[in-house]
This record gives sequence, structure tokens and C-alpha cells, in this order.
Amino acid sequence: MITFKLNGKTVQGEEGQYILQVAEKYGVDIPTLCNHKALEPAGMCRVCTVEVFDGRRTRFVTSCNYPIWEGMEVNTETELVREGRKLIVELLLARCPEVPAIQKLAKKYGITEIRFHKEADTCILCGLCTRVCEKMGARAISLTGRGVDMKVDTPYHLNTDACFGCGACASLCPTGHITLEKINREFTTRTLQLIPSEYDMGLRGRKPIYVPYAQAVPNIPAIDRDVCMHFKAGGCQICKEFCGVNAIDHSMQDEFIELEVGAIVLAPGFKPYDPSRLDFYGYHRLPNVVTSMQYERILSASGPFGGHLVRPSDHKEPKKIAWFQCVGSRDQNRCKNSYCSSVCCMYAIKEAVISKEHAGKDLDCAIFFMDMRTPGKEFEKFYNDARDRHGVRFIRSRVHTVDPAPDGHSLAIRYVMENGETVSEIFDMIVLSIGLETPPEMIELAGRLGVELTPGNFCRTDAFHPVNTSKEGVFVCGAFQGPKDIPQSVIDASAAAAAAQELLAGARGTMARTKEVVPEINIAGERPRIGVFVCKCGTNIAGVVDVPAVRDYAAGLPYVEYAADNLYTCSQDTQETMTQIIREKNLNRVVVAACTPKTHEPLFQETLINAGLNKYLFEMTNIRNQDSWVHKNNPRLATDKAKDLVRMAVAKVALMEPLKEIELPVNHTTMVIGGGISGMAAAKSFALQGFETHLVEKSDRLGGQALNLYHTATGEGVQEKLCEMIKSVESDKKIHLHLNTTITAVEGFVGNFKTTLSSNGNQEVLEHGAVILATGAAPYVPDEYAYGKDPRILTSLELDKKFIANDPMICNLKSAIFIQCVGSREPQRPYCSRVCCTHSIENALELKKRNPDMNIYILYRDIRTYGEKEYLYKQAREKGVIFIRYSVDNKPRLEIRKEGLAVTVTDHVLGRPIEILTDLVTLATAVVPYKDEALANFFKVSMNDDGFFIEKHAKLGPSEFSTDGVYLCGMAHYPKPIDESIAQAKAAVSRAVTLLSKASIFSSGTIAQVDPTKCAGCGVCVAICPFSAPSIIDKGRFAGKAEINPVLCKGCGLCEASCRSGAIHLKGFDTDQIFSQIFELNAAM
Amino acid sequence: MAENEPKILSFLCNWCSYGAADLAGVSRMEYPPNIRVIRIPCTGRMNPKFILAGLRQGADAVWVSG
Amino acid sequence: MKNLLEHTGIEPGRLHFSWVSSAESTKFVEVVKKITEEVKALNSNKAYAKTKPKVD
Amino acid sequence: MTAYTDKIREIAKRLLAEKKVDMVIGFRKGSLPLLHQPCMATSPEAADELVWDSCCSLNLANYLTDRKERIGIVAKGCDSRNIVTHILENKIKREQLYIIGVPCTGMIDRHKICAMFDSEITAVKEEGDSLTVSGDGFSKTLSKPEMLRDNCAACTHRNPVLYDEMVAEPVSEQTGVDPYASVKKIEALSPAEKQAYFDDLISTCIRCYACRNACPLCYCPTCFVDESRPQWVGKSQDPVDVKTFHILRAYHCAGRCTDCGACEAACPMGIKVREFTKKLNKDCLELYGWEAGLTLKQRPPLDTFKPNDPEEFIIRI
Repeated sequence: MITFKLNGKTVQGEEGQYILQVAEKYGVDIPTLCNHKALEPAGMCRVCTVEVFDGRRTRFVTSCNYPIWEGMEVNTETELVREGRKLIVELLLARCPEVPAIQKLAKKYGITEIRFHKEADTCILCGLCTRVCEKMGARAISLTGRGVDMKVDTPYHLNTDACFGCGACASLCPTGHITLEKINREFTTRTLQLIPSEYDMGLRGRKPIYVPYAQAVPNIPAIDRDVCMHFKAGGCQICKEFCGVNAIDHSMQDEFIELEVGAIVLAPGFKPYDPSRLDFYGYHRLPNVVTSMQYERILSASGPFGGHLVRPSDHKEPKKIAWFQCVGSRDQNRCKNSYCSSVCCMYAIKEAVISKEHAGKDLDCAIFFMDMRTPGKEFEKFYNDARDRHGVRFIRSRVHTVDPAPDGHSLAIRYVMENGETVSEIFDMIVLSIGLETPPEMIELAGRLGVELTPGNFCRTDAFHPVNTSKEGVFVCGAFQGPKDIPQSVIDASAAAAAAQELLAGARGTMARTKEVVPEINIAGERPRIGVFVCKCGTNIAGVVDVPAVRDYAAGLPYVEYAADNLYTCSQDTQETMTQIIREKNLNRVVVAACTPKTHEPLFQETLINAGLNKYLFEMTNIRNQDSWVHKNNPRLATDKAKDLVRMAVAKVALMEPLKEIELPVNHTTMVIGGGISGMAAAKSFALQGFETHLVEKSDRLGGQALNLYHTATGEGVQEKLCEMIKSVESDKKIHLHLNTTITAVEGFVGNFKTTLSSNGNQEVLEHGAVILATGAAPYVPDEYAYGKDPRILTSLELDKKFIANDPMICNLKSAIFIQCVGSREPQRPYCSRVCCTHSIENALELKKRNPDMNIYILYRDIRTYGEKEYLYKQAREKGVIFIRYSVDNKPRLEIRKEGLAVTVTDHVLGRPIEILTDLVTLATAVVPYKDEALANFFKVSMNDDGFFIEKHAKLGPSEFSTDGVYLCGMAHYPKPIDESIAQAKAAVSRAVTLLSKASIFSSGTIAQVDPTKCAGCGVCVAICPFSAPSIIDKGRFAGKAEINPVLCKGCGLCEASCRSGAIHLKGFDTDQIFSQIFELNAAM
Repeated sequence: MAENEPKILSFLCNWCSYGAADLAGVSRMEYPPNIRVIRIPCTGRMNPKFILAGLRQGADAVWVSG
Repeated sequence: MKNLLEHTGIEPGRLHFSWVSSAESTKFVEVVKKITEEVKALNSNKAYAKTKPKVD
Repeated sequence: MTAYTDKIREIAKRLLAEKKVDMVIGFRKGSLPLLHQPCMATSPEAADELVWDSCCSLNLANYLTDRKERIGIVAKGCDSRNIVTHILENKIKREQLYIIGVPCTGMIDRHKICAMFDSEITAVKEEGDSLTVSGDGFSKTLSKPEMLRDNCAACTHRNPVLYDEMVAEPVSEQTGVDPYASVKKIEALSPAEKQAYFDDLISTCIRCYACRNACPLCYCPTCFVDESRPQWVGKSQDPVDVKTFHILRAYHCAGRCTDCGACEAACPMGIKVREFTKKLNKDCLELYGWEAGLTLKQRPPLDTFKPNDPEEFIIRI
């Protein structure tokens, strides 16, 4: 350590440091233009000149490269120094009068006029560029020439491939002399470009060392070997020098790891379609034509424009945006993807609505589409709202031309309206709703794995085994199984896990390791002895917050026995030291002031456990993410804030109590309610995984609605497979069938239900740990289209029955009409029934197969053959099935005549009513839920307006309820075909098994508890809790008071906040604890 | 405390705004150092008492964010 | 709550509610800035602060 | 009014004689004129004490809290609404109650009348719409509609919403009255003026908690002002403590207050404490379309969570 004087003050620095480095550490500002901390100093610009006194005389030296020595005296701001610097700056300014950085310095030194000959250069020959180029290992540029001719240049003034175009020179250049354009023009033979950020879809660049996105898991930076200069040129390694924990090792190699596994799940996802293959949309050529994925990033608060809706070319807010649907989907001519990508209609509507929410009602959003496909749960409502409430325009047309508008930014499009009229319109931005496709690498991998693919290159599965690939033991989920949205992908994922578990149930838990338990110290009755650990996080915190001051401040707070600072509190060795200190000093409460508890609380709690303390005797306060990182220009206030935060945390932790996590055993028997396809699939999956299962069915036979179905969308015969399924369920020893049975009472909660079954007047009480509701739905019985008045008017299921029975009637028909959306997408039943379009087309094809000469008409509103079901639609058109679209305000009319059924429909192309005489009318009727309120009440689950059960989370929790231990599948959730029902059945089982695979469950420690002596029994908590945790005690000493089931409580605190009596305590966030923080808001005066 | 450096007592939901505050740090954004954060498990935890108590305690403002 | 407090004479700028998702750091920062500005525009809170008794 | 009294006594006697109820809660003449006392008649004979006139301003729902007996209760419009709230909040069971509904034409404002005379009033006589008050050496006839309490004058729920038997035909509900006129007046003030208004309003508060005790909604075993872990509200008459009490008391009544006026009637200092609760009543009506105690089917809006709750107060950026 070297001690010397800096501007009269005694300072210290390390041997080998330069004056400038030490001055920086002590906050003494010395100007410099040619210094960079990653490079050796060169003393080129001379601006950093200071005065050094060695005891005898003063000298002027450049502080950047003058090493410190014991006893020296440095002055950085004497009159002479200022004068000297002023002259240097004036000379620089004369050379480069237009450079802002030098102008700024000139202003600082009071230079008003230049006394020297002015030049028009921009380079001050500081050599930062050439030094960094050398450091990179490229050595492409150097200072060439001598005297007045000296300049930065490449050898022989030729563009060279030695320049990799890394841009380091440009980013370090203090004057702006070197630009990316200059590199392209004069230095390199390569094409220089930003490294496109994958996450932002190339809308902005990223660095060679990067975290893909802010929430990435693991949230650890990686080096992109393809662009890192060290790997390209061998130099650099600056990152290694600056990493405080020596985490960077450029010599790491790829490893091949061999794993022995019992099953494989393929979840490779999809690749968004690249529309640059479709030249006429102008993607890549026209900057304001973006893909929907890019548009998602534009809308995102963390996106390239910070969430402000602007277009890429000029960053102006658009007034008109158009979405083009089916780009790369449903298109065999211009790309090979003839399937429907399933998700684009919905995301386009969502993007349009969000855009309007961002930019206001005046933003014009127009969606150009072929069929609007919103067959998902709550989707139709969203579509209707977008149109009627938000004013999104829906235009049924395919745009054929996109041209740049005269202003060079906007886009002129032309399209043909339904009535044949051509319309020209100018939009500020166009969003291409690109489809989903399987990436080539995956097609190749599938080949290697021996997994069969469909014509659309998705993984081939069958309806009764929706997550099984053609190769045994290999399962599939997500968009590789077929284009699908989030809920369906999540369902598939759980289902694939269940399918794998069916195979591997025997091995469950065999590879688990148990941890040694440190006995917990009883701290009851002890006064708080608090340890405070303040983290420097390298320089992340200490660079801004005065950590020693915070530590000393903490040491003086009430009950604090010990306070320390650590370089990295989270490091392994600090954890061990902490454990020791807790033991040595008998600490019984711990505060860590560091980063965020969201990532690090569990780690420190673990340390407490290892030291024998209850893990809730801990409080963490955030002086990094929420202090040093965000107030770096205000160290004083940041330090004040850190002290406040530490004081608040200390006050709170003093009141923390050891909390118990209550353990409850889990009953491993399960119950499935509903004996249809979904219920049977669930029961079977449970049984295969080794769980005793009660299957409850209210009717006298298994099978449900599937008993009426003829074929699946892929042409598999349903009855045969259904029979097999029923047999396998009936013969399974682990499945206990309860036919003709209803539920009359339910008690208990997750892991411990008691359900009363009633069958022919006999009651039986069963205990089970989990339950799946698979109660299904029923077909709508229409009162429109003269249904029931003529045997030639059928519902889709009735037609199926005739197919199953091989009814001769259907072979003698000359013509048939299908009417879609009977009872669906209407004001009284606004949802789409999802299955009917495919069903009718499938049946139309079946009729055609039996009698190719038959005239078949399908009267529809939108054809919704999502995914690869689109092939059926195409096939039907090829086979001559005629599709006529009608509108909901002008429905077809049906008249029963002697000679046949006369259907009048207004054709959308002709715009005129036409009458068709037919022998058969099939009504594609809605799927109607049972709306079983009693059942919903039994299990404390809720239903939506349509009568379908409401899942825990529409996207991420589609197969479970918010009530723990209760799961959901099949048509009780939403109408769906067999494959999706079976997938969801397995998904529900999979979710249930996460519970059932445990011997017992633990409540969290941070839960609410009622103090019955204060409780008024008003029941607000019961009404307000979203998780049904509180209830009113009905007998005993505290009858009429509330109690909270610790297992169901999620610790949200809603009940506490609504309790007027103050009878509820939320442990870990209790009122007195929060009050203590509030009271410590301002330091005691 | 400087006259014009008010203290804003902030109750941030652990799952939402607290996360956003963390992310703002990760992204090295800057904002005024006037907020004092109390982490709560959910904005539902927000008892009106806390607002009154905060103001009584001399907070210049109270901010609740979910 | 906000309505009642304002009704009884607290300035609107003293109590704020917002929703910020965990990914919306930009929004978070904007809200903090906006609130801080609003609060700075007010005088310090006197009406509701309970003054500590002075000990001589 | 005597017709009401007779009918109430008749019903009460019948109920008690037939042992349909264990007691009938109604009013009897109190020791002070203008303010009747609650009366719990447990025998047909005791029912003779029951009376009804315009001095029955207490809210009888307050006497039902956590009762276990079968009870006949005399209820005017606001009482009945508080009974509804009581049932919703498990303070009494509907099956325990026999509600004797009384169509109400308003109760008189004791503070107002007392303030008109210098000496003590010793007797009141009510006939139709006229009211004769007399005391030591004076007697004056007043018009009852002019002497009504503020909440009664602007009441729009005079008839009971829940009853087993009515003592008379329903009276017509008032129209064209604005229960929130005074709230609107305050809303128009600036923050500083509002602050001054309320500071002045509660400056005489002695923290006796009569308002709280008169209120049927305030039944917590431990009130927040008595909490000791921590004791965050001072028990002093410090203006901030007083204000904290009034604000939080009002907040606890949000969505539940029927504006029965019991609090204001009970205040010995004549403080218009309803200025606090009424603002929240108005907000509940405007934001949630809710008035307390009109239905047994639904809990108050602030006691439940709905995804579509109003959220205008949330900052949008």
C-alpha cells in the first residue's frame, strides 16, 4: 500500500497503480480523452496532466500513466495545471473544432476563441482505437505516417480481412472519428453488422456476452463464441480481467453427456415462419412490415422501444396498422404449409386490442383474414369485444399487393372486398401474422429417433394416444405435436409427463437423496440478538452505497449484536462464515442487506437452517436492485436509503417468530368424477401409476358422449377404440367403478377429502386425496330449423349414429346440407363449440365416400378447422363439397316440403338468397355444459357465465382448479375433440400426481391464523378468500369464529387486510411487523 | 433529510411490482431515490391501517402497487 | 380509501395505487418518477404526520 | 302513532304468549324526552311498555349482535337493513328472528330541538305531523317534517326490506331528495378547505366512542383503537389520532352503513360524524351500484373480490 497526498489529502493506492486510478477511487475528477480502464494507458491526449511535487521540485506529468510512489504530492487543480490543460484543449480544439467532447472540455476551461490555425479533423490521434484493436488480437489498424500526416489506417490503406468488424474501435473513439460506416468503408472487407438480438427478433442488437432476456433461467450471462473477439482473433479477454469472481474461462469445451433414461419427451417447439420467402409482402425490404413476433417485442415494455408503440423506420407513432393473417399457413401455393397454425387469429386480435389500449381509441387496427378462428375458451368473447367494443376492423380479404407509400415509410396496399370491389388503403405499419412450422433440425432429429411425422412435419400421434410418438417410450408435447397455443401446450406437457410416468411409476423416488437435518435451536423467551450482514456485491453495491457506513449504522441499531460487510454475502465461503458467526455470537435473528429476496432469500434461509435457526427468523432487504443499481448518480441518497432500509428490516426481524410448517398426510386414493373418455383416461392413467382410483359415473354405463361418435378427425373408428378402453377400465383392479352414482356431500380438503356417494339410495363415504372433475357436456337440443319435426333433420351426433348403425337411408341420398353454429356463437351462447366444423366436414366426406355423386352443402359462418384439420377442409372442397357462408343476422331458413327440405341461404358472393332442395339437413349443434352448481359448491370451484368450470389459470393452469387437490379435464372445461380430452385427462392426472407422489404436504410458514378471542365471526374472510381457506367453526369453544386451513392458505393476506377486528395474523408479514417497518420509516429524531 | 427529498412509503407486491423494481435494477435504469419499499405478499395484504400509519409517521406519500 | 382521505382534505398526490407486472420495469420507473414529481410539488406532509412530543 | 304502538304491543303480546319468541326488542319511554330507550320485553305484560313515535332513533339491530334467543324485533327501514347485514355477517340467524316491520316517516333530531330552547325539555307530544314540546314554563308546537334528522329527511328506504309482519301499510318512499347533498358540497372544496372543514368538524370530539357503540356495525371484540400490538393509534385527543379514528371507523363501515344516523344521534357533542360514512356510501353506490342491507343474497362489495372491480384510481402509464 502506497500513501501519498492528493490535493492535500492523504490517500492510499496499490503498488503499480497510476495517479488517475487512485484519483478516480477518491472521487477526484481528472479529465482524460485517451484513457480506458481496459487498456494500458498511453498518455496520448495529455489532458490529464497534473502537478507532482517530489519534495524538491514540481513536475507536470500525465496522470494516466504516471505510477504512484510513497510520499509524493499530487495536485490536480492548481492554476498552472489549469493553464496547461487549457492550452492543450485549445490545441485539440483547433484540430477538431466540431467534436462535441472537445467542445465540452473547451467550455469547461473557458476557451472562447481559438488562437491557432483551425483544421477540420475529427481525430485527435489518441490511439484508443489502435490499442484496442491490438488488444482484440486483430491488429487491423495502427497509427500510420508521421508528423502532420499521422493517421489511423489499415496497412496500405486497403480494406483488410484482418478487421473483423467488431466495432471496438468505434465504441471507444472519444471523438466520433471512427464510425461503423467508416469501418465498413475503409477498414474491413467483411460486412459489419450489429449482432441481432434473438429475443428482440433482430429489432435491436446485443453484445457477445449476454443474457438472452431479463427473466432467463438460469439468469447467467453466456459468451457467444461465434461473435466473441477472443474466439475470432485470440485477444481481448477483457471480460476475464473485470470479472470479480473469476467466473470466465475461455478454454471451456463443449461436453457430451450420456444419460440413461426410461422415457424421452420431445418438446422442441416451433420456428416462426420466415416471410422473407414471400417477396410480395416486402418483409426485409420495407422496414415497417414486421412479423407478429417482432410486433410482440415492440409492444413489450422490455422491448426495443421500451413499450412505446412506434414503427421501426422513423420511430413515429403509427395511426393505422394492418394485420395480414395466414402468412405461411393455409397456403400451398407460395409455401408448403397447408395446415392452419391455430394461434394467429387470436394473437392478431390480442395485438390489435393491446395496441389500442396503448395508443388510444384513435388508432385504426385492421385485420385481414380468411376465416376468423377463435375456437378456444373465452376467445369468441374476446373477438366480439375487439370488434364491438374496441372497434378493431375485421376485413375478410387476402391482400395481394404491398407497395411503399410516397412518404417512404407508410405502405400502400390493395385488396378485393367480398363484393368484388378493389380497395386501396395506406397503413403506417403492417404486421404479418406468421405461422408455426417445425424447424429443419427437428425434422432431422425425428428421422434419427425414428419418430414418424405428418404431412405438415409435425409429430404423428393418434387420437387415443395424443402424446405418444410412433416410437415407444418417446413422447411429445407442444407445437411439435401440431400447431397450438399456450393452454394446449401446457396440457400436452403435463400429459406427456403422465404418459412417461405410467411407464416409469415403479422407479418413482428411487433416485432421490435425503438431506441431513440440523436440529433447530429453541429461541423462545430470548431477547432478539440480531446479526446484520451488508453485502458489497463486489462493486455492485459498494460502488455506490457506502457499505462500511451502512454496516456501522446497523451495528448501532437496537438488538443488533453483530454487523459485518461481505464482498459477496452469497458466496459459499461467506455462507460457512455466517453459520459460524450465528453459532458463536448466539444470534437468533438475521438481516441480510444485499440483492433481492426473490432470488436469494431461500439461499440465506438454508444457511439459517444449517446454523440451527428457524428459517423465518430472517429478513432480507434490497440495497442492490432497488438501490445501488438505480441510484448510481446519487451515492449520498442511496446510502441514506440503504440505512433506512436496513433499519426497517432490523425492526421487522426483531418481531419475527419461528414458524412451523404444518405437516399433513396425503391420502393416496383418488377419485375421478365422470365416466366419459376423459374420466376413463384419467382413471386409467392413475391406475397405471399405481394409485387406487374411484371412478364415479352418474349413468349406467361408461363411455359418455363418445358412444355417439363415428370417426375421429384422422379417420379412426371411435367405437372400436372406445370398447377397448371401457374393457381395460373395467378389468383394472385398481379402478373401482361406481355406476349410477352421484355425489351428495364432500368434506375435507387437499390430501384428505371425504366424499359421500349415493347409489340407488345407498350412501357410501370414501376418503381420497385428490379428485378430478371430468363431468363432460351434452349436445344442445335445437328448437330452430324445425328440428324434431321431420326425420330428415338430424343433429351431427344423430348422423354419426346412423353411420355407426350403417343405416341404409344415408346411402340413398341425393343431397345433404350441414348447417353450422346451431346454438353456438349466438348471444345466448356466445362461445364457439370448437368441434363442429371438423365434425361436419368429416361427415360430409364420409357421405361423399359412400356416394360420390351426392351434392353436399355446408352452410357456415367461419370454417374453424384448426391445425392439421385444415387438410379435411381442403379435401372436402376438392371432392366438391360446396361451402356457403351465411351471416348471423341472416341465418338460413328451412321449409319442410313433400319433395324435400328447402333451405334458403344468402350466398356471400352473390349477395342473393338461393334455395337448395335437399334430402338431409344436419345441424351442427353446440356443446352445452351441465352447469352442475351442487358439484361446484362441493369442491369450492367456480364456473364461468357459459357454465364451464373455471380453471386455475387460463394459460398456465388449464387442468387444475385454484382449490388445491381438485383437477379438471375434458368438456367440463371446454368443448374439445377426443385427442385433446385424453391429453387433458392425463394432464389432470399429472398435476394430481405432483401431490399424490408425496407422503405428506407441508403448509408454508407464512400463512394466516385467526385469534378466536378477537374474531367477531363476521365471515368477511370466508367471503373474500380466493382459495376457500377460512371457514366458520361450527362447534366447540370457538363456535361461530373463523379458522383458517393452513394447507389451503396461500399467505396472500387478503383476509388480514379485510378483517376489521384485527383478529387475523399473517405470519411473516404480521401487522406488528409491517407497522414496525412503517414506524422506522424516519429515523428517530 | 433535505427539505425537498420527500419520503414515499411504498408497498410493493412481491410478485408484481417488487419484481418490476428488481428488474429495473437489473436493467440499470435510474429513478429518484425517494421510495422506501416494504415488501408485501400481495396487494391484498394492504390493510388501510398501513396507509394511515404511514402518513401519521410522516411519510409524504404512500404508494401501493400490485 | 383514497376517496375518503382525499375527501377529508389530503392532497390527491399523497396516495397512489398502480399495477406493474414483474416484467414492466420501464413502467415501474415511470411510475416512480411520476409519483416523486407529484409529491415534490406538494409541501411536506404535515396534516397527517403525528408530531413527536418534544422532550426538553 | 298510537295506532303503531297498539299494533306493536298486540303483535308482541301474541308472539310472547304463543312462545314464538323469547323476547321482543322495541322501544320504551326513556328517562330523557326525545330519546326512547330500547326495551326487551320477555313477557306479554312487559310488552305493554312498548311504544312507537318519532323518538325511536336508536338502531335496534345493535341489540341483536350474537344473541342466541328467539327474538321479535321492531324494525324501521334502516333497522331492517342492518338486520340484513347482521344476518350476512353471522351476527344473528334469520330463523331466530321475527321482524315486526314499521314503515317509518322519520325520526326527529334531538340535537336540533334541544338547541332551540334554553331550558330543559321535559315532555313531548306527537300528533300527526305536529310535535309539541314543553318544559318548565314553555310549550311550543313544531312541524315534525322540519325537525327530522338529516338522514331521515333524505331517506329513500323508509319501509323495512325484510320483515315477517308489518304494523301498517308501507309509506310512500321519498323521491327528489338527495342523500348526498352535503357530500357533494364538500367534494367541491379544495384539499386545504376540506382539511380545514374536517379538522373543525371533529375538533370537539372527546373520543367517547358513543358513535361506535351506537352503531350496529361496530361489534368487534377488540376495536382497532384498542389494539396494543402495536398501539398505533394514540388514545389522546391529538387531532391526528382523532382523525385516524374517524377515518378508519368510516372505512370499516364502507359498503355496510345504512345511514341510520345512530352514530350522529348518539354523539354527545353533536358532531356530524356521518360526513365520513356518507362519502363512502356515495362511492359504493357510484362505483358498485351498491346500497347496504337491501339483499340477503350478496355480501357488500368491499368484502368480496371480483375481477371486474372498478379501478379508476389506478395510475395508468
